[in-house]
Amino acid sequence: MDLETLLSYKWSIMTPEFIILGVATLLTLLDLFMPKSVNRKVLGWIGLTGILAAIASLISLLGHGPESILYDTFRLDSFAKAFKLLLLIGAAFVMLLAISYEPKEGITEYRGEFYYLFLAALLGAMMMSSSGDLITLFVGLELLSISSYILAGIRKKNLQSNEASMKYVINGGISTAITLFGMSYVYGITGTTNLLDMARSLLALTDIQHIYLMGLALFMILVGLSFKLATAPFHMWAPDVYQGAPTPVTAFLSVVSKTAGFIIIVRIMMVVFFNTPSSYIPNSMPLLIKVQDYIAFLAAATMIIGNVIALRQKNIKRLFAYSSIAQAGYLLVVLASMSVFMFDTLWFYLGAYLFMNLGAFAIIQLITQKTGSEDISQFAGLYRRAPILAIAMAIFILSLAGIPGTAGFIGKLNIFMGALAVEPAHYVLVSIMIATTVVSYFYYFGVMVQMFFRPAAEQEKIKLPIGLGIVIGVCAFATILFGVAPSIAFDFLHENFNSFSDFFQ
Amino acid sequence: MNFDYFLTFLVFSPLLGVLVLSFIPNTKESVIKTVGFLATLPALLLSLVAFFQYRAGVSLEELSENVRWVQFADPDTLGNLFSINYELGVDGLSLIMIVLTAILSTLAAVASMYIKKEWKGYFMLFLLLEVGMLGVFAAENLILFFIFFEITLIPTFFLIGKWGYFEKEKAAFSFLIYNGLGSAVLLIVIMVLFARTGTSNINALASILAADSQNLVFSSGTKMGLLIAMLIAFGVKLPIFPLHSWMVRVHVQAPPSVVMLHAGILLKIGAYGIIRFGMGIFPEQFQDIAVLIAVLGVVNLLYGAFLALIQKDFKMVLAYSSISHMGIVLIGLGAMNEAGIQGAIFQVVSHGLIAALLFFLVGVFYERLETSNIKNLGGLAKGMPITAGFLLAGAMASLGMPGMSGFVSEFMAFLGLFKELPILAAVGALGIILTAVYLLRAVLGITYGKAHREFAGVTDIRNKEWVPALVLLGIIVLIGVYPSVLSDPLTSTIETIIFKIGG
Amino acid sequence: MENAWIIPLFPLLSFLFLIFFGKRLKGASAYIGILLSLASFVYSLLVLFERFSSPTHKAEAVWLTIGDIQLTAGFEVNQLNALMLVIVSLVSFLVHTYSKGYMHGDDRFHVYYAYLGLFTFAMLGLVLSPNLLQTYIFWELVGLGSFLLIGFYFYKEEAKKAAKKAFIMTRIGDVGLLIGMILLFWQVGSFEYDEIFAAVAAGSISTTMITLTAILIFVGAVGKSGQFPLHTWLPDAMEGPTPVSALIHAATMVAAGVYLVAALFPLFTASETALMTVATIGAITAIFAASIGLVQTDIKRVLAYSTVSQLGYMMLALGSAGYVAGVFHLMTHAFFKALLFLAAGSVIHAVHTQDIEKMGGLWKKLRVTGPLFLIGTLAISGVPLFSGFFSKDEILIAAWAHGNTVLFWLAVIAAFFTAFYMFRLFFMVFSGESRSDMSHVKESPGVMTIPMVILGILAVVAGYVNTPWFGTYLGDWLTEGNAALGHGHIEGPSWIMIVATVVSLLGIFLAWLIYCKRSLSRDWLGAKTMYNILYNKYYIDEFYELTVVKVMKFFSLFLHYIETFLVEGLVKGVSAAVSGLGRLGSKFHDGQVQRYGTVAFVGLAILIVVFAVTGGYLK
Amino acid sequence: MSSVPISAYLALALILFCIGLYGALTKRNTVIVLISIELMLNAVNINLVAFSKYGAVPAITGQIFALFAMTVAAAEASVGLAILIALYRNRKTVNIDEMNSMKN
Repeated sequence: MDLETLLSYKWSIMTPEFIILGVATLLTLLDLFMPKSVNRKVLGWIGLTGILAAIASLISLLGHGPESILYDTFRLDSFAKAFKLLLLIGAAFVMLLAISYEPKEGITEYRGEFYYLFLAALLGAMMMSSSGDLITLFVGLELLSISSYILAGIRKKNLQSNEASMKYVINGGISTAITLFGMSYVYGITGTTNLLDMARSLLALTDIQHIYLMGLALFMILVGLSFKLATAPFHMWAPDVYQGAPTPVTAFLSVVSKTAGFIIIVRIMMVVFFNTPSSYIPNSMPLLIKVQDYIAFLAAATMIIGNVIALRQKNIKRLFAYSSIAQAGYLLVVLASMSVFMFDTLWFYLGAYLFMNLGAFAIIQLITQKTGSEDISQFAGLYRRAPILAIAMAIFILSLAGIPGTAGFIGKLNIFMGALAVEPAHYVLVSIMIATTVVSYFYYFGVMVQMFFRPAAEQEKIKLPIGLGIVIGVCAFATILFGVAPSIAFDFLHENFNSFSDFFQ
Repeated sequence: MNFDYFLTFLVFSPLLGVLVLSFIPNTKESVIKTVGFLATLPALLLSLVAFFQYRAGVSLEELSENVRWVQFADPDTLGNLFSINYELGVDGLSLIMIVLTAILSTLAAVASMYIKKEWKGYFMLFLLLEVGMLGVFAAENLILFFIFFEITLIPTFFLIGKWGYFEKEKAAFSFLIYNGLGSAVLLIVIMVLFARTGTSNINALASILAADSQNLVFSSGTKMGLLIAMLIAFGVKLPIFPLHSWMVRVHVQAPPSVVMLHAGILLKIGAYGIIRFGMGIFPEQFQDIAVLIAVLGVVNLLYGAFLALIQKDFKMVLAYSSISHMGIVLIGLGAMNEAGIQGAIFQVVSHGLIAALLFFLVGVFYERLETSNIKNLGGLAKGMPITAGFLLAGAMASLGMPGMSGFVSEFMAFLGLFKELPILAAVGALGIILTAVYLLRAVLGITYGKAHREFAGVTDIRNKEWVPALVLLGIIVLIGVYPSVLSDPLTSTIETIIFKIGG
Repeated sequence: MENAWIIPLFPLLSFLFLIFFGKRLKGASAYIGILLSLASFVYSLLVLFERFSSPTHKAEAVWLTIGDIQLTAGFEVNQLNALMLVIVSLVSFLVHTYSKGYMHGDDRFHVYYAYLGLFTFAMLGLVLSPNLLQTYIFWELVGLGSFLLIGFYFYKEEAKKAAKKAFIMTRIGDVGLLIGMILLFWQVGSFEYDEIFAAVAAGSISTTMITLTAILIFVGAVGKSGQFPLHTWLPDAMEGPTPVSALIHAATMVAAGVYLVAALFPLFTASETALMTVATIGAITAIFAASIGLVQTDIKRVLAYSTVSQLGYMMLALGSAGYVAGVFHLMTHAFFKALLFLAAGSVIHAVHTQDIEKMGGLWKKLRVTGPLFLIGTLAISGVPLFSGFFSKDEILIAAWAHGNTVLFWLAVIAAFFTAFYMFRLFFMVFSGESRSDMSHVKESPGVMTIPMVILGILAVVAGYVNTPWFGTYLGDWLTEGNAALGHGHIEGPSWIMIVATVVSLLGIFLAWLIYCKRSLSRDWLGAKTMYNILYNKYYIDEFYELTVVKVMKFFSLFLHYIETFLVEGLVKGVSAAVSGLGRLGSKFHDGQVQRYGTVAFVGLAILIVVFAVTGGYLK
Repeated sequence: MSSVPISAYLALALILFCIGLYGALTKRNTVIVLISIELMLNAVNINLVAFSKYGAVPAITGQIFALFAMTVAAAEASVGLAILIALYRNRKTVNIDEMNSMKN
């Protein structure tokens, strides 16, 4: 291809990506050439401004109609816009956490890398969210993964950190291989890597063998990607990695990386497998609908495992690892039910989850990095030491537990609605979800008990770094706001993304 | 009563108190308590205004509010479906419940004088709880109802777990889990209704299901299943045997003021729900299981009574007597006729008052004697004659002494059931005897007989403590002597229910 | 008469006033009580006289609406009500007065009067009630009053037990009444007496239903009037202050049962079975209680058992369709039994003991009480010319006329017993030498004696309102204009009267031989066992203790175990299972990264295999 | 000319993949584990290339995909080894089963 074609592309729709890319490069160079004496935190703030700029440019693109460039490898549709927004906001918060992350040892000399690796990972996630081609999808995924491997082990001197990243790499590698294997079959049957072309050619699929191969591919991709979501059966790495990784990274993994995982899964599943027939009979039900029950089963398993095992956790980060496994399970319910509200529900719940979980992690980071210990008892008497913090934490926990008045509740409500509105309604799945939610009360309110009922170990007040302060404040506000006036979010959704109708075009 | 958002203001007025409290330092005990008390007054006043206006013949329609709240589906595609509105409204029944809530909240706020620590947090939660309770009765919409329902859960959890007695945390958790499960089941029901019909407005749902005689929207099995689930959900709250063990623990462990509200209002939400939604939305199905309900009622009545007979702790006696008395509610509902339903509603109100009175009195003497164990008490009438007198009066009201509210409700409930199932009713009537037996055993054990301890320096009920005791007893007697004060506002509600069940 | 409703309000006023302000005006509270009770007595008299000339008056207002049912409250003044009004208010007034002396110096004086007021209010309300529901309401309140007064000395264990027993025992009866009246309601569609009677007369109710409801209602009467087998509370109720026993457990409340049956007389007469039940229970109670009375040594208990047996008489009368006889005896009994109790009270007041073994020779000491007690004794023993004679005679005639021969002879024997134990009591208290130090003993003050004198006079003359010789005014008046109540006077063979006289005199003579002249040994009963059985009241209490109470306790315990193990256990089990699952799961997370991968792979394998098998892709 | 049927390539790839998986899940030495993962990724590459030549719809994209896969695999391996070295500095072992300081 020559220069004209290259220039003819409407690069402007990639502005957010370019901004992130640019900032990442900038940070790299700065980190390289800045004297060691200079505090690297400034890089963090630059990175943050970069993200905010990206958000701004993305918002300016909201009105922009669906468009795809580079031979349809990069597409900007409502789906991409909507979920990129989530990614960016999440990344912004994570960045703030990272800025005010002061563990005992092992971070100071790598601070710079810390920040631009976050940006790199974010870039990967963003590419995924708006890639229309298997290859870019895969590359984005790997960009995200590899950066996060390093991030998990960023505290070089810290054994747990190393171990966490090692486990992450190994499991990640396996998952990548499995995913890729599945993808290779898909490619083999369709002969193209462009998602929409695949869809078209798959519609004509009649050979039962090929269909079964597609089934295999589906499961391989599903299981491979369930690593990113940390859902059954590929969830077991999460607790160890979450525990060992630096708290901001944990937050990143549990929110941004999870979101990215859902993005890619929806992309592939909905485009490719939703258009795959499930038998040689013409216009039989889509393969995806056929395997609905399998996904439902995985969702149920995830919810049960996450919530039940969480009951026994003493380490707060492990606890939240399991809690986030459970939350991922709730999100799988959305996929399993495949109602008309699927995208809205997914988007709203991911958003709510973003706020409540990041807020919680901000507080966890604050509490744990003071003493280095991550035992739940660290929260004892928090209400006495810092009432505001305690109340904020209470808000996040209530939201995670899905108590009315919080965004979490509306999200759950929305999920139930979707799961029950379809035909046949998923009564069992919903019942399991609600039952496990009740089980989750045990450990969520266990933290409450620590904060409000138990006496504090030491009485000295906790001082709140600016970064964390912003995160906690904004998240708490948002959690309540979307709990009390969810229409804000839904109206925004309906106005800007007209129910993701341009997803398939 | 002719300005918009009357109900909204009524329901959320306690939040003003929360706002004010947040500016008061935690150390100013008396100020905090005063504010906490004052914050309950607006709701009380407004509810009373509404009540007397209604009695004066003003229609309640003009009170209802309806604001679009959240729309899940894209309005362009699905229009108004799957949208939840903020809909408040009251009829005779809910108005009475609101008045009851307001009164008991105010009195409980007075009774909160016994709270020893962290008054600020206490009253904030207390007022939040009141908002929840008021909202539950004002909600015209299942999801809104559920939201308020859950809002009552959290403050109660903290109030029990932080300000309760020795096993408070255990009690708080079992409260949370049981009610959590209950509301979970309720949520399933609500969501099924909402997801399949696209609306959660009670009246809309009622009319949809009424029109659905061919079981197109739901199969008859589904309807029955939903009703049963609903019964379980509210059965936990009420509580219906065997879902009651949490409630005993709570009644024993929670501070008196909280138990006043818990026994007085929170348990009643179960009954309210069964009447409002069970009967209101699934009349036919309800009729099919009416007998079951009545049987459950009798079981509750006798089971509670028998267990109350051998309890050593007076609080336990009262807890089981609550179970027993809720049995009467079920008996009334099971009868499915005017007398029965009216009796059930009367029982809801009257037991609310009586339980509140008795638990307050327990607070009064527990405060002074640090025990509620019948063995260690005795001869209380010597040291605290007035308290003992109130206690006796409360017991009489509770065992259905004519001239007090307890009798009217009990009488009507049985009147109703005897029409439908005389044999069962006769069995249930044994409960009346047992009630007398266990209450006298307990109350006489405490007040009469030789004093096991000297009451030197023990003051009798005094100054502020008079208020709840007198007011509650007064209302109890008022209803007992002049029941029309309750029955008139209920007429229309009951007529609608009876009309629905085609009685 | 239009505002007869005001009569109960006087005592109610006194109750409310004393309960709130009594503490301040200590002794003065007596005067309030006395005056107000006097007021209601005067008013009742007026009503009674007015009633002679004018017809029944009834007024009602809606009390409670249930759907289209309207329950009313109001009052009615017919012959029976009017008569009862006078009896109740009179005795109440006298007792109020008497108590001023008797309760003198008690530090809860005002409470006592308040309770008296409450009781009087309830009792008057009861007799004014025009419908069953209202009757039931006051019926319960009467029970409350009696409960409170029995337990007046709350610090005494016995008092506490007695009060509890009284309440629960009567409660058992009350439930019967409640069921009965509700069933009746669904038959008739109203609680109004006259509508019930109308329905009965019209025969719109099946006979079995009538019998059932009548008997259920009678159960209520049994409870209140201490009839067998629910009688055991009445003797224990003597723990209360003696004037209370006079008012409640002799004259008024215990008679309420009789009154109820009388008030519903047409219902009972409509069912022979019901009548028979009433009569039988009555007769059994009469003989049974009398036999126990023979050996009791507590002055009040003896009187209590005599009350029970006399009430049995009244039931027997009503059961034998002897409406007039029953009511008549109710009236006379009210007077002489109240007299006896007050006199006994005066004796106790003087000697500070209730054990007749310790008394004796009080005739000289108590110059006023003695003779009055004698009058009462003569009256109850049915000695000619005293009121008891005529009324008891009526009953016997009624029983005979109705053909209950067996019951008739039982009654006769009971009459003999009555005469015997009453005079045993009299002789042991007043004749002979005092068996303990009686130096301090002196006659009670006038405030106590005067009421006794009044009652004494009535105990003599009250009989003459209805005699075979001078005319049966009472009977004619009671039954006029209401055929359902039977004739004013039932004709019976004249030998009955002689028999009655003879047995009573015989009893008196025997008692005189044994306890005054001592010409016969005192343990005349020979067989010690027999004596013990009687002395221990046929071990009825013990029997109940063994059966009912024990069974209830056992059942409660049983349920208690169900609660702890089944209900609680289930919950514990579930939560244990969940946390167990958690433990299992967390064991699995053992930090071995390769296991994590393996799990994922196995999961994948399972999915693929299941998909292959179920998906139908294997051909 | 008779050419090797595609099924052969696919079988080979599958076998290779399984071997890799087996190694990744069982070997104690972390280095070997990482290499096994490489093996799995290479199996994928075989698939892709085979498909791009003999697939139902032959197309060059498969080979491009393969190139990307290789690059990524290389990156992943290097990162893995780097982390392993860091870990070795602290832990003084490359045995994967001794990396279990975190568990519940």
